[in-house]
Amino acid sequence: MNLVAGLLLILPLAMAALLGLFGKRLHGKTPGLLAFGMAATCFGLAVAAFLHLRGLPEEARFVEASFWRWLDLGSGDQRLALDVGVWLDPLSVTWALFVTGVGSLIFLYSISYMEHEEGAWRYFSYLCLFLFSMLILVLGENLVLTFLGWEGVGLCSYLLIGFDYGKEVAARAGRKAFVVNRIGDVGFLIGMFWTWKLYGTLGHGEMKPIMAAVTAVPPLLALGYFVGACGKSAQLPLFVWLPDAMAGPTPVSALIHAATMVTAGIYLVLRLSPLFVAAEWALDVVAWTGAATALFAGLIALRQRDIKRVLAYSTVSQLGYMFLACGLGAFGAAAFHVITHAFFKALLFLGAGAVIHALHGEQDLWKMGGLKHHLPKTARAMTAGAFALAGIFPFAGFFSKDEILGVAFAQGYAGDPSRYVLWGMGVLTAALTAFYTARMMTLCFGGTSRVDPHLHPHEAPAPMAIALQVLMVASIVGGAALGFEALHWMPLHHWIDPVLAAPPHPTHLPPALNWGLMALAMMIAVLAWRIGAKWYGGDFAPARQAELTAPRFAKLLQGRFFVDELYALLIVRPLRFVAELCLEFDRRVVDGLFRGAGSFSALLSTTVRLAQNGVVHAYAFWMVVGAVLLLTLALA
Amino acid sequence: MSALLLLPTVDPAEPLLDAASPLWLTLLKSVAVFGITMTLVPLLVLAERRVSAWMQYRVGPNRVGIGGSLQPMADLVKMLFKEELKPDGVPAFLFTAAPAIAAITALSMMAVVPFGGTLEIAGRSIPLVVADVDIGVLAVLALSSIGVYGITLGGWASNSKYSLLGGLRSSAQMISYELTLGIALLSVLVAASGPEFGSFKLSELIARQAESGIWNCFKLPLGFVLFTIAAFAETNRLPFDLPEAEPELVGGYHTEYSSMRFGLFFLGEYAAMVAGSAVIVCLFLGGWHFPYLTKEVAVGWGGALTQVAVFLAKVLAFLFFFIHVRWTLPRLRYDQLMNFGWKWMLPLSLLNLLFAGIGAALGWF
Amino acid sequence: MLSETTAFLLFSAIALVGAVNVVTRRNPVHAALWLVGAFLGVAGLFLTLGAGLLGAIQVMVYAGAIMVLFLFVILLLNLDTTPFEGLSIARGASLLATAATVALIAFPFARARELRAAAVPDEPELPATAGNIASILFHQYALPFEVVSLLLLIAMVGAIHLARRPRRDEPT
Amino acid sequence: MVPQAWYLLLSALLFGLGIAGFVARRNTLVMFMSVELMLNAANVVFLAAARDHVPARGSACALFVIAVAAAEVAVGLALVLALFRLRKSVQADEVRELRA
Repeated sequence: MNLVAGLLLILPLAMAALLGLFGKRLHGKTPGLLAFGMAATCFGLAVAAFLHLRGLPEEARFVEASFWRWLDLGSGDQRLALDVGVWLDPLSVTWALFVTGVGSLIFLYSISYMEHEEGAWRYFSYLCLFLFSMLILVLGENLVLTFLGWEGVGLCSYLLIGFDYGKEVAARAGRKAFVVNRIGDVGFLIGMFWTWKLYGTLGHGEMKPIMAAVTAVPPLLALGYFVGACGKSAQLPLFVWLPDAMAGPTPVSALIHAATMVTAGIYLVLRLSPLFVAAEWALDVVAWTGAATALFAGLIALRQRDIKRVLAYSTVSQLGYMFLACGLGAFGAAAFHVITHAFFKALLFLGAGAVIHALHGEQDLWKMGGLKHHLPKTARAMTAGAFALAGIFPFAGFFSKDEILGVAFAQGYAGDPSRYVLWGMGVLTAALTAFYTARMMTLCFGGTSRVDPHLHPHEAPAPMAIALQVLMVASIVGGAALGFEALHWMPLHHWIDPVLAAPPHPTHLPPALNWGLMALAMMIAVLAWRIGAKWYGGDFAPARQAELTAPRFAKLLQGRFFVDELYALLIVRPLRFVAELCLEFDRRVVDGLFRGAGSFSALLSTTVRLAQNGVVHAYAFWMVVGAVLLLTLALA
Repeated sequence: MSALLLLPTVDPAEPLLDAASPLWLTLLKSVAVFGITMTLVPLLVLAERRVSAWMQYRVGPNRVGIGGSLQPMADLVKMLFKEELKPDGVPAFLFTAAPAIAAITALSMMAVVPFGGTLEIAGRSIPLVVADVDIGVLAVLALSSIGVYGITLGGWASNSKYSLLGGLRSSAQMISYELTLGIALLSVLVAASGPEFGSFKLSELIARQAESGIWNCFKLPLGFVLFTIAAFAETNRLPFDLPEAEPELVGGYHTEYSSMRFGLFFLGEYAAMVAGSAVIVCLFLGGWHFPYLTKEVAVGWGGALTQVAVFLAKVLAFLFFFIHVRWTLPRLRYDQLMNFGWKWMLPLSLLNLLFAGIGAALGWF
Repeated sequence: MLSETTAFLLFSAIALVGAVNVVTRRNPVHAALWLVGAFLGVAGLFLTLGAGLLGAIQVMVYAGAIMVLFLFVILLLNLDTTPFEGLSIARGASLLATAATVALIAFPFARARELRAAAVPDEPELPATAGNIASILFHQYALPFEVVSLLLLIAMVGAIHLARRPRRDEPT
Repeated sequence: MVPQAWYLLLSALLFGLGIAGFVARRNTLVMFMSVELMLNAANVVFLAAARDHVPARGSACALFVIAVAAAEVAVGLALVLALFRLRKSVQADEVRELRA
């Protein structure tokens, strides 16, 4: 198992180095094929690890493999000893599975997608490096390794967003992602320092019993991690980077900004769920933040014209669902939603990618329409993904989303009225989701074509299509296969729940109420979908007119609540002012000091140089003067 | 240290000269040595002229005295009565001092040369040497190196380019050949001392040759040859008389000299020859030693006088060799002189020193 | 014959007079000759101090070789007597500094009470005979001795290179 | 017995004369001579200081000094020759190529 775990980490890194160093000499599809082969191998290894763990009794389902001692600082109570190693348990293996699984599909898709791009080798090298970082994040034996991976995926995200660094938008978006993530990282670091201070360890293996026994945790400690998670998983108020990150190549959006990296925040919360449970009101913060984000992003998604932005806000919104689940203590449900979301959101992104590919880079929904005739396969696959996203039975999203809403309602039913509000927000978000999904799909595939007549859209080539088909199947059956709470069919929960904290609140509803709620949610979703499809189907003009002559609230939505502008006003401008002050200080005072030192020594040397006048007698004279001084000193 | 280390512990009160010999005795010996040398010089001048005549198959001076025996006297008288010419604008003191330096240093060298062994008389043992100083050989070298000043300064003080060139040549030649001279001398000291340090005293060096009965010229033939050649160069004798080369420099350093100032240069040159021969005899030819003339045989006045006679005979023989060479070999060109000195003499003398060192270490001598 | 005090006074007078004239004579030949005189005086001092070997070497090396070389160079360059350059402020300052140096060096000597009286000398452990000096040179100071030999070699090479007349085809 | 201090004072004087010559004279040859004078003064100190202790050692040190002086003279005179070849003069103040 050590070998499997080690290979799981080494392969991507080696491939990244290989492609990064020698990729330039590889041509055509070679780098992509190599990378895909590696990713598929990694998936196989992850499956092997999964099967191995499955074969173990439930309480012994973990593998700790240390490769070498990394750090050994301090001594006694102050000692911090870290190994470079791997921690395999159901949680990390689950993540590794879908990361490598979805990852390999996206690698496969990328082969075709990037075929004609300049510097595809660089892209695949970054992608491999990303896979490595993600696996380190998930499998790392301790929190510091997790943090290493955390930063690694951040770096790769930055590199990939800015892959087309010639475009200023891309470069700016990469920078923005990097900077916003830093804010979250500070929270993560604070949480880590505090954890070490309290428990003296950061290793997952050592923290397992400690966390099992812990009863009270400073809420701020948990919130520190949560801030980190917010940054990585694009929650309020740190979500602004994710929509902009769509400047990267579409497969990157699918892989990093929908399926895998953004779930790292969820992973962190799940990994440390006992701490969150023990820090009472921290969970509430998580829940409310999640719900607010879900609603907020859902609203924004209503009026986006860029297909990828719609998906991006939808991602933020769905991540909000996951955090809502975490906040409710339904950690298993959160994991469930992460997985189903990975399937259908990757599918949607890849589908959008296929559309964009077919339209030669066109991303504006208003310039699409009627594409189901040109791209029937893509339309079919994306429809499956859209239904899953909208939470329509029996697509994957339905099961996971419904479980979350059920938990919220159950807690309200159990006597906490505020949970009804959360439930309401969730249901509202679900309705919005169905609506904007329908809008997107209709604008894209339905109605009459508004496509530039010079373009001749065509189906995506085989690798892309294969990836789409596989993900379509997963989006359809993935939910039902992994769990249906109402029927007590919960294989994922059985697998993963033992390593998560037990929910602090009741999560079960009476079956009748459960079925009723399910039907209600279903109805709302279908209704919202119908409205959306109706509204935007058929003649396009009224809808466009409505959006263009929007009342104030819709303007707000179009402007994405002007969060970026708000940030610019509140944070960026003051910071810029301070920075300019600092710059002036640096120029005038600091540089002045250094330049002054330089010119002073130059002046000094110019002066002293006069002494070297080439006249031997002057030298002799000064020598004698020196002798006099020395002798005086010696005699004094 | 070696038991042969006869250098006495320095008595700070009387550090300079041998305390055993009272002043009057030293004076007496000085007069004797001076007399001998001053006798030898005119003889040498006469011999030179006669031998050269003989070698060139001509008669030579034969009018003054019997067979020209008083010719040197006549020359002397002539010199004394000639006008003392002094060129314009010369530094008077140096112009006068230069020949004196040449003559004095040459004569002084004789002071450390032992003419014989020790004379045991009236309960007093008198070494037959004016000053048997510890640093004997070194004193010879030192004096010979001072001697060059006479010629160099004479050349410079004459305010004449021929003279100046002569002086220059002289100084360069001296420095070049003094190296060989010194290193050849070192080989003698090494060979004489054996594994332990011996002595700088000439008398001691002679005593060692006498003890072993084998003269140093047989032990160190190469050293002997080198030393002799270097001594020729040091005394400005043909084939090394470039400082006064008549065809090129008229008379070299003594072009501007006349009368007794010239006479002093003349005297100095011949005295240097005598001293050089004496030193060579002491170093390489056993000094006063002669087979069967052992310490037991040579006692009292008779023995001492015999030793002196033997010594003088050797010196005269060597002087004859000097003269013979002069009239045999052509003069070197200046570059030949330098090449020969630096490229042949010096390496060979080093080789000789190496040989002497190895020999001394292995006890060959 | 010659008491030590007399010898000291005589030789130091020679050395000092020689040295003064070295510094003051304008004609370099005269300066060189006075320097020879000073060296001879110092050699005499060495003899007075009981270091006969060194005295002889002093005469041989300094008077016999080094100064001849000097004289050779002076004659070769045929240097004229330079006119007196006059006393500039710089020269005055230099000489003042020199005087200060001498005073500072001499001061402790003159002040040291135990030095002024003739101290009863220890029995000298190793008299300065050639044998003792050689033994010290080749045992205790063997390494410096070798270093000095190297130094001489280097100096020789350097001197040859510097004084060599550059060939026609090479830049000066 | 001449006190050691006398020798030391004498050497100080000789040394001072050497410095004076070095700083005051402009003829490089005379400057070299002055250096020789200083070296000799140092030798006097060596011998005088060693007289009452280990005279042989003082002599050995003085020998080193003499060797160094010989090396210095060889190089120095070669320099003077080279200088003269360039400048037709040996006056130190006419050579200022080394100025910064």
